[in-house]
Amino acid sequence: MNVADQYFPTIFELSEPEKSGYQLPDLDVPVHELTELIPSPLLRTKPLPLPELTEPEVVRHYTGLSRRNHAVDVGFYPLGSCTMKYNPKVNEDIASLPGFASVHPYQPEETVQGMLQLIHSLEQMLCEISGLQACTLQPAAGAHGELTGLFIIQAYHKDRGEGNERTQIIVPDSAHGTNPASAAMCGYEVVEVPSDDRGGIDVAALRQLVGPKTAGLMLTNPNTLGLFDENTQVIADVVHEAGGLLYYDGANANAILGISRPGDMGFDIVHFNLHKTFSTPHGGGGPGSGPICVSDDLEKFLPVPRTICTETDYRLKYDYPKSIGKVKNYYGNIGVAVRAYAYILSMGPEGLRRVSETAVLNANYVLARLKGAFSVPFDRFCKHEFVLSGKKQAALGARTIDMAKRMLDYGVHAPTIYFPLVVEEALMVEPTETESKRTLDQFSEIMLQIAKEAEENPELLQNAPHTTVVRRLDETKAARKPDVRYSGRKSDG
Amino acid sequence: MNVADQYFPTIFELSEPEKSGYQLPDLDVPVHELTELIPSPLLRTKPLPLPELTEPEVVRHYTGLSRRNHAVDVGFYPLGSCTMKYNPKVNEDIASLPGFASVHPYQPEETVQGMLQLIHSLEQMLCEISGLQACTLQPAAGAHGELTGLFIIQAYHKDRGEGNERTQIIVPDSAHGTNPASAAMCGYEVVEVPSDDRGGIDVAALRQLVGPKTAGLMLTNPNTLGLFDENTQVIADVVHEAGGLLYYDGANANAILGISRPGDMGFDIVHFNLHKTFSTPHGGGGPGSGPICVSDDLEKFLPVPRTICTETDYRLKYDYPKSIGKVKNYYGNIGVAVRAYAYILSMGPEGLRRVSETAVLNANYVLARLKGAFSVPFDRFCKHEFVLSGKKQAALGARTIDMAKRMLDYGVHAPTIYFPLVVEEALMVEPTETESKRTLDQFSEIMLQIAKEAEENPELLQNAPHTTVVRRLDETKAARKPDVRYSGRKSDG
Amino acid sequence: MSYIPVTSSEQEQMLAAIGVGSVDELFADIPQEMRLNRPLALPQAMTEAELMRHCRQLAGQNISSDQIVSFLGAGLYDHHIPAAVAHLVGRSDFYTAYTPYQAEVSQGSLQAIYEYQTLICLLTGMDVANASVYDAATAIVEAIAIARSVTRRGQVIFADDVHPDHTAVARTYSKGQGWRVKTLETGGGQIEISSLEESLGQDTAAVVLSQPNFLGGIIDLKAVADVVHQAGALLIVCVNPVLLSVLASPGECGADIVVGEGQPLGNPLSFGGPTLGFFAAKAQYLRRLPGRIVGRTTDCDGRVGYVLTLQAREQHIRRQRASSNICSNQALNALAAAVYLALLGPRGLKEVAEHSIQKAHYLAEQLTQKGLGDLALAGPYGNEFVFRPKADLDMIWSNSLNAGYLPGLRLDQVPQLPPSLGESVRGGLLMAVTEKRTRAELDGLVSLWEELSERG
Amino acid sequence: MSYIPVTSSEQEQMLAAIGVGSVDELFADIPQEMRLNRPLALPQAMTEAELMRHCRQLAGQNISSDQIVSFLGAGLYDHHIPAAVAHLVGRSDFYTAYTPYQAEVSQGSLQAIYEYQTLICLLTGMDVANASVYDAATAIVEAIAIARSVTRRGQVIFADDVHPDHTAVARTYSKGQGWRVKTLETGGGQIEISSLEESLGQDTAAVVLSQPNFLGGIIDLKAVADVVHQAGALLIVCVNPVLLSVLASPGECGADIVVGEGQPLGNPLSFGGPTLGFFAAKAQYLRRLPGRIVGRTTDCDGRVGYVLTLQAREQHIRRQRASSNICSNQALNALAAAVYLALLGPRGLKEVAEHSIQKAHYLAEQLTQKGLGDLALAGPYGNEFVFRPKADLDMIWSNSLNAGYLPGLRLDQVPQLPPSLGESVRGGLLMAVTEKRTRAELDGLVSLWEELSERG
Ligand SMILES: Cc1ncc(COP(=O)(O)O)c(C=O)c1O
Ligand SMILES: Cc1ncc(COP(=O)(O)O)c(C=O)c1O
Repeated sequence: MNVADQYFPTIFELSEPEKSGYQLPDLDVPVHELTELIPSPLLRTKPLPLPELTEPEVVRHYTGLSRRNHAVDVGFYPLGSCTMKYNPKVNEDIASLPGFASVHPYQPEETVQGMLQLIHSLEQMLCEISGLQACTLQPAAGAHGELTGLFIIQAYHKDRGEGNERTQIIVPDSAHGTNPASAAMCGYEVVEVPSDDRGGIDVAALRQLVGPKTAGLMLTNPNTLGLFDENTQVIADVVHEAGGLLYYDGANANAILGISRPGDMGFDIVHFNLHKTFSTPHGGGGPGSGPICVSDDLEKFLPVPRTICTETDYRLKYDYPKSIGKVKNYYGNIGVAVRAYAYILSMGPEGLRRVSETAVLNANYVLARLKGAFSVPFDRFCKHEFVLSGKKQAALGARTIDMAKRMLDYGVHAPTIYFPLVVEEALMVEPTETESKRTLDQFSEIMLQIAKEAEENPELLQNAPHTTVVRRLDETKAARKPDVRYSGRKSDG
Repeated sequence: MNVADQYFPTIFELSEPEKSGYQLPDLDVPVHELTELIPSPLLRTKPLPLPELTEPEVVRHYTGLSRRNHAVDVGFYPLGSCTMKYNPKVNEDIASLPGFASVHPYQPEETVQGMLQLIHSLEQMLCEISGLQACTLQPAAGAHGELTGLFIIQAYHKDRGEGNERTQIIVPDSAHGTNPASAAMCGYEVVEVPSDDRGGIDVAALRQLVGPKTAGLMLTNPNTLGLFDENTQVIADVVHEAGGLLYYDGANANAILGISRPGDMGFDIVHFNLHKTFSTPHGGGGPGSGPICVSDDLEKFLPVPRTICTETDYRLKYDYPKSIGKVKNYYGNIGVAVRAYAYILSMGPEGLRRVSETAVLNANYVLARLKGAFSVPFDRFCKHEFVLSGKKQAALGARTIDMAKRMLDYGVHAPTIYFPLVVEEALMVEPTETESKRTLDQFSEIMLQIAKEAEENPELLQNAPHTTVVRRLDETKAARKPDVRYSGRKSDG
Repeated sequence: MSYIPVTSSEQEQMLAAIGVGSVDELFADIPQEMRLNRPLALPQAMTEAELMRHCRQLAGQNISSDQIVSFLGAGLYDHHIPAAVAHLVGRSDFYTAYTPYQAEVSQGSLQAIYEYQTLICLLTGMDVANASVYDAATAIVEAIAIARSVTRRGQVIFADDVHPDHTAVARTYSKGQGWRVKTLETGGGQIEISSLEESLGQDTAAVVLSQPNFLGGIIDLKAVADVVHQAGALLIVCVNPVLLSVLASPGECGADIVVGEGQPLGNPLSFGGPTLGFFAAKAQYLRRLPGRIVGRTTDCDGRVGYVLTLQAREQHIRRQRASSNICSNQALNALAAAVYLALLGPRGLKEVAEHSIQKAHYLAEQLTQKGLGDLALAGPYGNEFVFRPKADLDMIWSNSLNAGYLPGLRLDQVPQLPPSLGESVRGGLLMAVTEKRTRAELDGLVSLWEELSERG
Repeated sequence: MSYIPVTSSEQEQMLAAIGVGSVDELFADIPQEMRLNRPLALPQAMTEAELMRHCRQLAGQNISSDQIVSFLGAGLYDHHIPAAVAHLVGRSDFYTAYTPYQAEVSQGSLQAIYEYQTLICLLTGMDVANASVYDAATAIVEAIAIARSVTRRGQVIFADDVHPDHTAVARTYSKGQGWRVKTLETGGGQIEISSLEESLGQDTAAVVLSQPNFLGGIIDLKAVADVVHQAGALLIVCVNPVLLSVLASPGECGADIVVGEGQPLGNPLSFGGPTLGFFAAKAQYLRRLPGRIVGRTTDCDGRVGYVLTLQAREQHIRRQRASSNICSNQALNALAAAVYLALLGPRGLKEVAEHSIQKAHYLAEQLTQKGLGDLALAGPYGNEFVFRPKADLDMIWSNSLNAGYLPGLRLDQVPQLPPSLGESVRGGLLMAVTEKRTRAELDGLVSLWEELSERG
């Protein structure tokens, strides 16, 4: 009998009629029958079938669930492309100050001057970091930033009278899935450009692809292989000469803070993932925040409202006739922005540079330690992350998924796997700068141990994980017979 | 390789020179050499050998440690005599309001009127609950309350000119260890009175023991067997007639809120454990708070300062010539008192009564379910807790300690064991009112299962626990060769 | 640097292991022209204490909802959030986790999302729900994407009383994605079946309605669904989740996709974000849902467990053919919503709705009975209504603010309010009341306004 | 009732299982005369929202240290507490645990205490430490108990510059326990060896000193220990733990038992409690220590683990022969202290001490150089000193408060200040400065006082 073996009941199974974890004071105004206020056909007839629990039960349920999670505060989380860095505690405290957390977006501007100042300052700081000229915090995440950027690209071409011709967005084959998905969502045709043997864009192929249909190119730089594209300048020139715009997916900005700026590389639009580079927590999947910065030329297309600083105060301004409009309710995920603002202030210019230097140092160190045991698709220094191929081990019967699951037994999270698609059996490792050498060494040793296990006992890996609260889960079954809401069956999965 | 098997390094082993998780702004005043300010012989010569870590490392260390704990928020915690009830979250929020948490005890009274009002109100509420007339929040915990009460008993007798004669405190053999320890600490001779076959004080024996030497009697009621002493009235009369005072150890007050009051039972002094009955968290061992309430006659002996309410405001008053003086710095564990105050207000009079009714219901329910399998020393309805004897199982080779350890495998905390001393192989179970029937049923089934295991496979219990992060620890070794501070040896215990 | 644990001597060792002499060498692939050869022009680093002081000061320049008696709603509502919500959502085991890609060490997040999905289904009366999208507005455009792909049609009818921000977002997307928004005029009242029928056409992919509408009015959905379906379109309804505890569920009413703003369920206002968009649909659209979905399955030993499922819909697998580009969502806000619902239960949520509704009606009655103005709309409403004061709005507004009241949303200052709607509510204040408002506060506002109208 | 999860129908089932008809029957053993036959006269239950509102209002009637520039110290200091402390101590896995009686499921608390004990040893330069006692005052009386039992003597010498609360507590205990307090007059300055020698007698069990003393003065401990030991007594020193980062460690100086108030290590002021008393001693006293001690051991498989150890000293085993009656201690405050020390490390703690000291000296210099008064004592001090303003104290006091300064502790209002000490500091203000005070704040106070003295 193992605690780990115990079924962890759903909240629905803990329900008991009559219970509640909440109480209201007696209603102190004269009461009408609800049907006097709202015609009964509009009213609910059946009782709402929510679970009924008291506060102690709810607290124990969610506390118990939380302990069934890995997290940055619990252990190493080298998930490539996700920048799982430490989330400073003071930023959480700041974001929960009532003056930030309990403020309504429609309050009169004079009652939210601190908030507007913060937004305006953060926008300016992001401009400085990106090397671009104007910023909006409205997009809710990276993918949303991409979409917003693409709307702007559309608006730009339309404004120049080329709206109908420029129908293609070029995306490298190593790109994150959101890039082509955003382009498609925006009605663009997605044109894929292959990688060259240095892991960058194949410039010759790119030259073939650009033309009057080219609306723009989306690039992550360093790209998802963790490599800075050595031809960035050429690529920018080729696209610009063809009349396209350059979009910078800033998911990997943790490699370049204070070192190189997308604007200086030639990009026209940049999104940042505040929930990666700027240390805001991922929340188990969100919320994120994906502000975008654009060049002077594109400023007029930014979503409204914009936050402006007049001589006397801060204001929200809607009057931008060429704006693409709104992409989100209200003004964006401001609570996330507050944390990023605090982070930038706590790091300062030197600190941010040290972030990137250390992120890159850490990644190269782990790469150097693992090189011998795993296949390395591109033999270059990486930036803040690197991609290994598990093909050697796969040939022995231990696929990347098996190695990933085995890592869980050792108490670390697995790297991102099977991405980017251009690398066979990919393992994408991003240590971040907030990990100590000690942790990097431990991780390296675990990886080397697993490589050894793959040689000596691949079944051990195929059957991993062995020590987690559940063992390897049947994803095929989950997808084939989807059970996506609890329907009263106890524990038969 | 199991995560649970991994050695969890001490914070000292994570240290690396140069690191720090803290930064100060540059010093903005003119700086002197420290030796100019403080003569160098008074200064430290060797560097302070504290560990050096960054914030992410510290956070991960303590987060990891926390997940190696059982706790009320994690699971059932039926530790008898400890009243491990749920600790409402709102009370934590209230206690951390800066107006409570960041207030200095020596601030001028006009700057802490809210604090003083809270203290005064809580004292009054505790008086009402105890049925006594005056209260102090100064004692830091139950044992400290006992000591304070005993100082008052001393002062009382001295004031009546009997200070030298009354040298004995009577304590039942079922009493908690703090009772005799407090009495001894106060210079009293401890006289033990045996229990009778109903689990109460043997009144005949008591009559023999009282006399001119009797300073007082300390009683927990319901006592540590979870039984209300049916002879309370007689006991009170006997002690009072002999000139002694009656002290009520309120550790078990969770059984009597709004139902019966120690003052009405005849007690002269009561302490409450706010960290038991009044829902303040135990903090892994403390802080607690042990306010005492006393009768009119004894009020003049209470520690100073006392919080008084004048016509216009609240004040701290020191001028009580007969006061025993101070028992603690400042005014007590006020942060704990704030939570208890919030708790009483959130429960109200009916709520508090329901607390005790349900605590007693829950205990009797579990007792009823377990009666068949375990030996029950006193066949009576219990109050908020009950004591089983594991002697049947011990005879089979599974001692109470073995059963307790086995419970850990099932994810519940063990009851208090080997206490009270009057019951062989005691198991003292206190469910509290904040547990659901579902949890009580699960616990009962676990206990029954263990009773079965004791019959079928006592070794399983002797070797328990099997699934915890460490297995049964060697306490003898710990006591024989005490290692009470880390001295650099890595993992050789 | 307190967040960077690599010391200089470790750095040396690491460089040696890598085989370079300096960190700079690792950046050799970034051409010199692209380097920033100066420090970033940002404020110098602040210590924690300085930062806290600075941010406290900024926060202090905002009036929070604890400091003012607020009647602002318009999509986000100042309900009481039980203390336990922040304590649980604030466990870093939850908030410092990423998307649960490695299911075996993410059962906490996964089970919590599975339960959240179920709660949303129960609340909306729908069959399936996803793990959240950014907000109500983007939920609507995601719903429209489904409708467009199901119907292969290109026009979407928006009632003019849908939240103007939602409609504005939809317009942005429609331009980018090449579909058309058509406005259905309601004047803020019920959907007239005849005009709905007129609007519906061969190319109508969906009809988007709001329940209650932006002006607080409660509309009769049941009448609508059949008409929409007969025209071959989908009915998309954007709902206030708290009011669903008293209103007929949109599922019952025949909606195909139900979305909404989840903020009222235990999430702070946060100046408008992060909140969450919830997304529920009929079972047949499961494989078209945007974003993440958690499913229940078993492990190799038969234990129940949870995984991200149906990922073939998502961008990281399907790329340009994905059902949406969404990747990060609003997981932590969804968790807060789940905890909130678990704490309140059916009775608690119903009481919140009823108290809010009763108090709103009390306020409206008081204001009108005292002759201070009238309600702009005649139909039934929930906890929000449009009041047209007799007295000068500017005067009332500034005096109320000074007296510690934020009396609602001035509709004359809402950008992008559809003209058809603007007409009927000219000079109106959109006033929301939650269970937090006490009778004393309501009476206080009424007497203040009485005083002001006597004076002015 | 949101904290009581037993429903009425479950109650029925449970009563049936017990075999009674009502809950009341379970209370049959409480005689009718002892029953309370009315509801408790307490305020009616408040809901969470009402409670929060009420408590916010009470809290709002206190001026917190964020709202005023405070120079109050006198044993408790307003140092900056890193945000991470509250986050970690606020994990309910820690704070809702009891004393770690079942070691195997309490390794978190146990290891944390073991580390805390080690940190206290390192800080004080002593061999062993316990898991905490209530506060510095009770730590002193516990130390005295050891000294009395080791020496079998009955008199204890207290320097008159020990914190008056500590001395007051000792007097209470001494009366109860039958030992005698003798005062050593210092006038707030150094311990004069000759007068110490005179005081020491055949019956002196211990000498209790404070470093720094109550008036902020730093004393020379080294000179003292030998004299005390020669007289066969123990030296007990009560220290400020933050200043130990710059001062010679009491262990080095020959102290036998070192105690102190742990609040300055990461614990909030909390109106004086809960804080913690730390307790460290020479190795030979290990088995006499009061309260809990955690030891490191191994499990049956050889894994390292931690347990409560040497419990034979404690009341639940030894009862009236226990080394102390203490049971609950201040575990969570000790945890906060450990987290604080782990975050700051040696450099951080030293900087906190140095900044506090430098700023205190700057303030003292400014005040004296501007001719606003003088320091009452000539000796070295740390971050606290007694300033005697030339101007009228009442006038300065009330004006400073009005201007947002809490200028320190008025020594004329300290109850129980020993007369020998009172004399030398008559009319003085005990002013403490921490690293939190900025130069602008210090200068602000100085200019305010300049203004006042010009005016008055
Ligand atoms: C390279 C890249 N681009 C875009 C995204 C999408 O960002 P978000 O999840 O914030 O939408 C990610 C997220 O993992 C990414 O790694
Ligand atoms: C019956 C009884 N009395 C006294 C105490 C001592 O209380 P404290 O730990 O608060 O000092 C306890 C604590 O367990 C107890 O159970």
